Amino acid sequence: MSVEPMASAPAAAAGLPLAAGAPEELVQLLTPEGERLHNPDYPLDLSAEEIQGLYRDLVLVRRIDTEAIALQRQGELGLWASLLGQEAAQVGSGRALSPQDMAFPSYREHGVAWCRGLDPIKLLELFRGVSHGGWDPAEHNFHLYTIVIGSQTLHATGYAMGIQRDGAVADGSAGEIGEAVIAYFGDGATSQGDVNEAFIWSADNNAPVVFFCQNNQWAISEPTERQSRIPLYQRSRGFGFPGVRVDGNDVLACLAVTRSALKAAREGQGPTLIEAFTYRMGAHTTTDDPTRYRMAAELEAWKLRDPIERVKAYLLRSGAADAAFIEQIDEEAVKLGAWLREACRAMPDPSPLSAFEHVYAGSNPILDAERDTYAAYLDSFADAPGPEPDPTPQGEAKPVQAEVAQAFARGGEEL
Amino acid sequence: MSVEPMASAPAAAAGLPLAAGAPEELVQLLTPEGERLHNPDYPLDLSAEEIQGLYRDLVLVRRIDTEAIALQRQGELGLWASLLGQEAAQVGSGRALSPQDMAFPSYREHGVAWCRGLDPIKLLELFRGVSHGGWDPAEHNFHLYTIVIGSQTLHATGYAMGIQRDGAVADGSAGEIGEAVIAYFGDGATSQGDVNEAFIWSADNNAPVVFFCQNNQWAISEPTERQSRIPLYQRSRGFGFPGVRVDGNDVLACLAVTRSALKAAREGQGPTLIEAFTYRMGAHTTTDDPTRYRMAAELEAWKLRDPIERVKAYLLRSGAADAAFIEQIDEEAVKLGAWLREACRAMPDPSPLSAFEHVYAGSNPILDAERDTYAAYLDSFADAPGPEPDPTPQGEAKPVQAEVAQAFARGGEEL
Amino acid sequence: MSTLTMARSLNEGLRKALEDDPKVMIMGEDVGKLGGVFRITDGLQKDFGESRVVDTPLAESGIVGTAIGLALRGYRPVCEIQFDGFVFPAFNQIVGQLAKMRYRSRGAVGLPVVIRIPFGGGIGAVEHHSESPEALFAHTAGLRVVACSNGPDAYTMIQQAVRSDDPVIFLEPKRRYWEKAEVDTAASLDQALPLDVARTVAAGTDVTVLAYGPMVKVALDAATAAGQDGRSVEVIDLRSLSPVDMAAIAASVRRTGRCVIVHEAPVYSGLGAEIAARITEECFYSLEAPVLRVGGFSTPYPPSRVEDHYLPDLDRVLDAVDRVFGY
Amino acid sequence: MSTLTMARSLNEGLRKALEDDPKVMIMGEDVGKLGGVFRITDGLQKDFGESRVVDTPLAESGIVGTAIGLALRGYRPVCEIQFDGFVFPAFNQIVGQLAKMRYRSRGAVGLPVVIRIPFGGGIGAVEHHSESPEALFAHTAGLRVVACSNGPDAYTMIQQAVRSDDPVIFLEPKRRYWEKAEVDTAASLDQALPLDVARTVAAGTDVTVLAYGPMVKVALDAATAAGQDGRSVEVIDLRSLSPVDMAAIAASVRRTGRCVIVHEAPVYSGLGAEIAARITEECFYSLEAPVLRVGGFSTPYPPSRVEDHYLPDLDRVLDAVDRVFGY
Ligand SMILES: Cc1ncc(C[n+]2csc(CCOP(=O)(O)OP(=O)(O)O)c2C)c(N)n1
Ligand SMILES: Cc1ncc(C[n+]2csc(CCOP(=O)(O)OP(=O)(O)O)c2C)c(N)n1
Ligand SMILES: [Mg+2]
Ligand SMILES: [Mg+2]
Repeated sequence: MSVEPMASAPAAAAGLPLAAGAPEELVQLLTPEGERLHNPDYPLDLSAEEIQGLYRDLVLVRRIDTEAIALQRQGELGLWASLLGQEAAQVGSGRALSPQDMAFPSYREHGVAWCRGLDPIKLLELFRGVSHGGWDPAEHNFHLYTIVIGSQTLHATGYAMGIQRDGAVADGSAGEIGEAVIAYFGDGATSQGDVNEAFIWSADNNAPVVFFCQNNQWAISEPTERQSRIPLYQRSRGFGFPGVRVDGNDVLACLAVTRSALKAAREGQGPTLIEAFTYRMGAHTTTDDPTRYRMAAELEAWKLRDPIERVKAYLLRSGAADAAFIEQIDEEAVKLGAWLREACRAMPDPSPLSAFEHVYAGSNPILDAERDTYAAYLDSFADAPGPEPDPTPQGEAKPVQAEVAQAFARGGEEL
Repeated sequence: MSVEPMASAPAAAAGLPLAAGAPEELVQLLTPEGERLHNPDYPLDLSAEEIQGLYRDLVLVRRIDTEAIALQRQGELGLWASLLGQEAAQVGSGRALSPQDMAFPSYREHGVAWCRGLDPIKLLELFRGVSHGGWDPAEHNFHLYTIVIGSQTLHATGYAMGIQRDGAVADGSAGEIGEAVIAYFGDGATSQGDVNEAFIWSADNNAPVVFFCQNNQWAISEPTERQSRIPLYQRSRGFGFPGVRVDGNDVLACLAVTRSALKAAREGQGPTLIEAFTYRMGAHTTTDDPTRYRMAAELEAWKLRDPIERVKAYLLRSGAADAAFIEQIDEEAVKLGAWLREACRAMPDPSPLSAFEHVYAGSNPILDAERDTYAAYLDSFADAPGPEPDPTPQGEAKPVQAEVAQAFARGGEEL
Repeated sequence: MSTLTMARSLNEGLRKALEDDPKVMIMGEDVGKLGGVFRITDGLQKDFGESRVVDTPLAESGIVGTAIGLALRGYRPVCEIQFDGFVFPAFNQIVGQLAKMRYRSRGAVGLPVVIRIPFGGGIGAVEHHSESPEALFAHTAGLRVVACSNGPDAYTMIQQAVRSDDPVIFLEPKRRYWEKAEVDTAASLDQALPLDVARTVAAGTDVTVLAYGPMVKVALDAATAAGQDGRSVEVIDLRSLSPVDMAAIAASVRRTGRCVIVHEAPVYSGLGAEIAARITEECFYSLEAPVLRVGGFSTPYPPSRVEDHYLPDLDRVLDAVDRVFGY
Repeated sequence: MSTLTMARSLNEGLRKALEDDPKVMIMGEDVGKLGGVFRITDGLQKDFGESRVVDTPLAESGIVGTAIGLALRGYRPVCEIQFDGFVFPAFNQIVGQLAKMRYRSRGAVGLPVVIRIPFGGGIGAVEHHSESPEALFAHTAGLRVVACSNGPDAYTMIQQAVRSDDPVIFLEPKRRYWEKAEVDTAASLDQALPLDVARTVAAGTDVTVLAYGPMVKVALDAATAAGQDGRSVEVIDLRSLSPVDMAAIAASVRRTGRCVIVHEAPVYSGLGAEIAARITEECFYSLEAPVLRVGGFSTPYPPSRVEDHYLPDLDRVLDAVDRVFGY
């Protein structure tokens, strides 16, 4: 997949450290300044409404993120993994998906979740400790978050092998669209054996899967250089399928490049690796302290290529939208935030006995006995005086959350 | 590492299926017909004695292999993994090693073991079931056989990181040689996460390790195409270090290419992947039945490029050796075989209580109690009548071996 | 009724499963043309095609990880792990993903994946080819762990495992693969003993011997031998290791008052520990003696020339039976 | 004497180990500049350099696999696994290679590698961050498995683990990282309690409560509470999980006649099973009641909002103590 070098490629522009020896091959369709570029390999023709839609997505997912961080600070969430800075990579790729496509996220894909139509509350449930996810992947063709780094790339590949067996890869017959899978993972994940095995399986099966790597420059405190001495998009060369690096802060480029990779997959051309070159503007999670390992200057340089500002600039300058539109989206964001806050606080704690549910489809007498014994044990507190274990008022932050918050102030990151 | 295409590259010559899309880049210095080729990238200047030495190695390791197969048939060994056809890859790379270099074999590197000076009896011990290896890796800088596919590639990489920390990588100062590591593995192993992680670690550390992949075209019943759709030597491109494909049946090419990769490693230029393009002429192990999955024609085609015949032809034609020398080596081989047979049959079984030894360096009261209890239990048979468990006369095939042999006739492969 | 080896019984069971449900798949190393190193999948690729009987690249994590993805798409993969010692590269996918997906999704998705593992020793093999990792899986909630001990059970249990909506670790006693038995391939699964129910294979009154997989035969031989000394030994084939059929076990031990558990895996922190602890909790007043365990030593599996000392045999089981009467 | 958190005690212990032996190394994810997500290696890279305190690529199998290679070269690597649930990608290297190398080589090579794992729950974390995998390692011959429960032990035990010529799985109760205690960083290791010896942390006469890691504090609280009801509870901190100090355990249970074992891991096939089975074998005639076990349920670790129900607490331990007197 040839991509022509862009003089205005931001990584070059700000002279940031790329992975050692990185060429400046970076697909970009919208510069940080909001100037529209064109790339013969990735033609993209969007209506004003469509670009407005992307802008709305970007603003709203950022708002969800901001709100969640605040809720964590207030002890309403145990943790949050912020997508700040990665909105374009997630919205661009997320909007490239067709309804029939299946997405396998990592744990930071809140923007993709939004594009797939998952209720943001589901994400808060997970980070609040109410569930481990608990949504039905089939409902929005959006799989559960996977926390163990890299594991989901093999699930995505296997799912794609299922698509092949279902004859759901387009054979070119008129009107046939085909189905594809997209697997999300980070720069750090590329070092896991599982991710490399997923590359092997997908190449071996020519499976309809797109590997979407968000290179946000950091794996917690480790720079991408720790994982590879060549640009990550070149990893696929060792496995015999194409790789492409796209400006991950350019929602148009992410949309176009992901669309073309998905189309190729749906039409039986097999896997593609996309490296979305972006930046984790925030902490790794709410428990992380990036000042320990990275320079403020780096952050400043990346601020200049904010994924939202460039779209706003383009919309206004090109007249595709006016100030009123921008304002209207901001208001919508405010409403969304308020609703999220409320819904989060109102979220009931799971019942104690829910911990015993959904371990097996069939029955397990040993587990059932444990549940019954524990239920009886809990009842024994009802009549007898004495400490009812863990009497957490619904929706109130548990003491443990406080303990953790404090603990994390001293270090103790998760994910 | 550029390698010029060879018109006479055997893989091309016999029009054998290479891994899909394989270019015919194959370093070759001695054609199957025994014609000496020259390659500017891999100059090799050997004396007649040196080539005679290589010939001797090739013949003797093949004899060890033939003998071991026979011993397995007679029930003296439980199993044997034959190196037939891979002698050149192993002798060429093995002789490229300097004494200070460290080798990490898989389970088929009997030829490398020979070059390192390991007593072949040690190998028979393992396949007889007398030990799991039991030699001291430091004695000949030859690590223990590793049976779990791919695991040793990470050990090799870690060992190479140790060399770096010991300052044992040559800094160019006069006379300094430096140390390097070589890791052996097969074509099938390239699919294991561990092998790919070893590539990542070695690139990350620029570690002095050479990855020597013997692509013998088969992983038990699976052809190399099952593991990769591009030539295996190209895998390293995805990780940012050089890869080269060498004629694995050409002892001179294997020697030259491995030497140059080891030199680069010793001098701080980091890892290289070598794909030795060869063929497993025999069964996967003595328990395998290749007729179930591969064509006799393939075998015939590869017979034409036997690794030993071409050296013999070259020696005789070039006058570097005469018929008397060939005969003398054959006699030596016969003697070696006879000695092996005898030594194998004479090998005592390990004592029952040896099973409890060398689990821990320190003491473990629970294990010690188990040993003492079992010792007392065994003694109880001494005085009391009744079946002494497993009364295997030294050196005699155990019934179990027979059971297995029979079992394996019906299928039941190991390794 | 036909006389089949256990290997063949498994092969027939898998064939039946492939016939009964087009979503059933078999995947693993060398399961195709070769039919697996033990020939358990012999002929299946020829009859059901390469897309249902799949030779995979050589990586266990990839096998289980892609099987999970296929299950999410509605397939029912049966993965073959070539030997017990090679399941560990897949351990992360098994305990971190396969076992947890239903819980993670609050029941929205189940993963009907079967992991077949030829396990145990006694075949004179090299390192990593004779291990018994059942306790590691039994300790992992979300998995079902079963072991067959004979051909007829192998035939039905593998079909039941494939039909199970829970992931099943299916342990096959490789040293029994070539033992023959009468198998009724016509019998319907509905009549079969449920997958999680134990079977009493020898009735007795004096002592209960619990075994599974390769050790059932050893336990039965011990029962016969003990019978000649006038001791009536009850032998129970556990079949299901997670969960274990405590109802059957406790009922027997309450009658006999004595119990010996036999497995090849190291005794230390092995499955026998769980069963012994449970029996003691549930049958405390019935026990005439502590539950005794016979198993492997606290060592790695030894070289095959000494494995007969490591593996529980007739004499060691009889020795334990004697000791349990010594209290 | 200085007042340190357990996290700081481990940090000081590692610093001492790095000072005492130039071959000691630390490797893992984020152990460098960041000092690890729990800051256990805080400042060590700054003081000992990037070649001794190594930020690795993100793959646990690679971490342990290269540590094995470094150990073969004469180094003594201490690997940090970021959280318990992330040790499984390294499981194959740990059980297949690290645990077996000495046996495979007939004693020619040992692998002095320490694998540090922050384990257990109670910190309100997301999935995979609160598990207790000790039984899986205890069942693996060739490994030593230890767990510290307090700062002073953490300080000495981590140094003893680094000096051990056997591979050590070193379990750190993450929820106790921030608890403070007096630590004598001057004391010499030679005076310290050996790594495989248990410690009686509360003397008692009526019942023995066995615990380790995070549960020791819970057990001590229970002992205090029970004391007020006039029950004298002996609490033993096991410290070493493989091997367990049976001499100390049996001696105590023979005196008290009753025993309760507490751990966070699921009860089913957990370490408590092994200890219960052993106690019953060794102290059969002294037992007034079956050994009771208090632990996690046969479920994956639940969402943090219900973890307080899953984790044994004061009340559940007291409940078990009551029950053990009910026989
Ligand atoms: C197997 C495993 N090891 C370690 C962790 C802990 N961890 C969570 S996120 C993370 C860094 C991941 O970096 P990257 O892949 O770049 O994704 P990002 O967080 O930057 O989006 C680590 C080490 C984990 N979740 N899984
Ligand atoms: C992790 C693991 N899985 C499976 C096996 C069983 N096995 C032994 S050799 C082999 C094939 C290896 O093929 P390759 O890497 O090409 O080496 P070759 O045997 O051809 O030399 C397999 C699958 C194993 N030893 N280790
Ligand atoms: Mg990242
Ligand atoms: Mg091969």
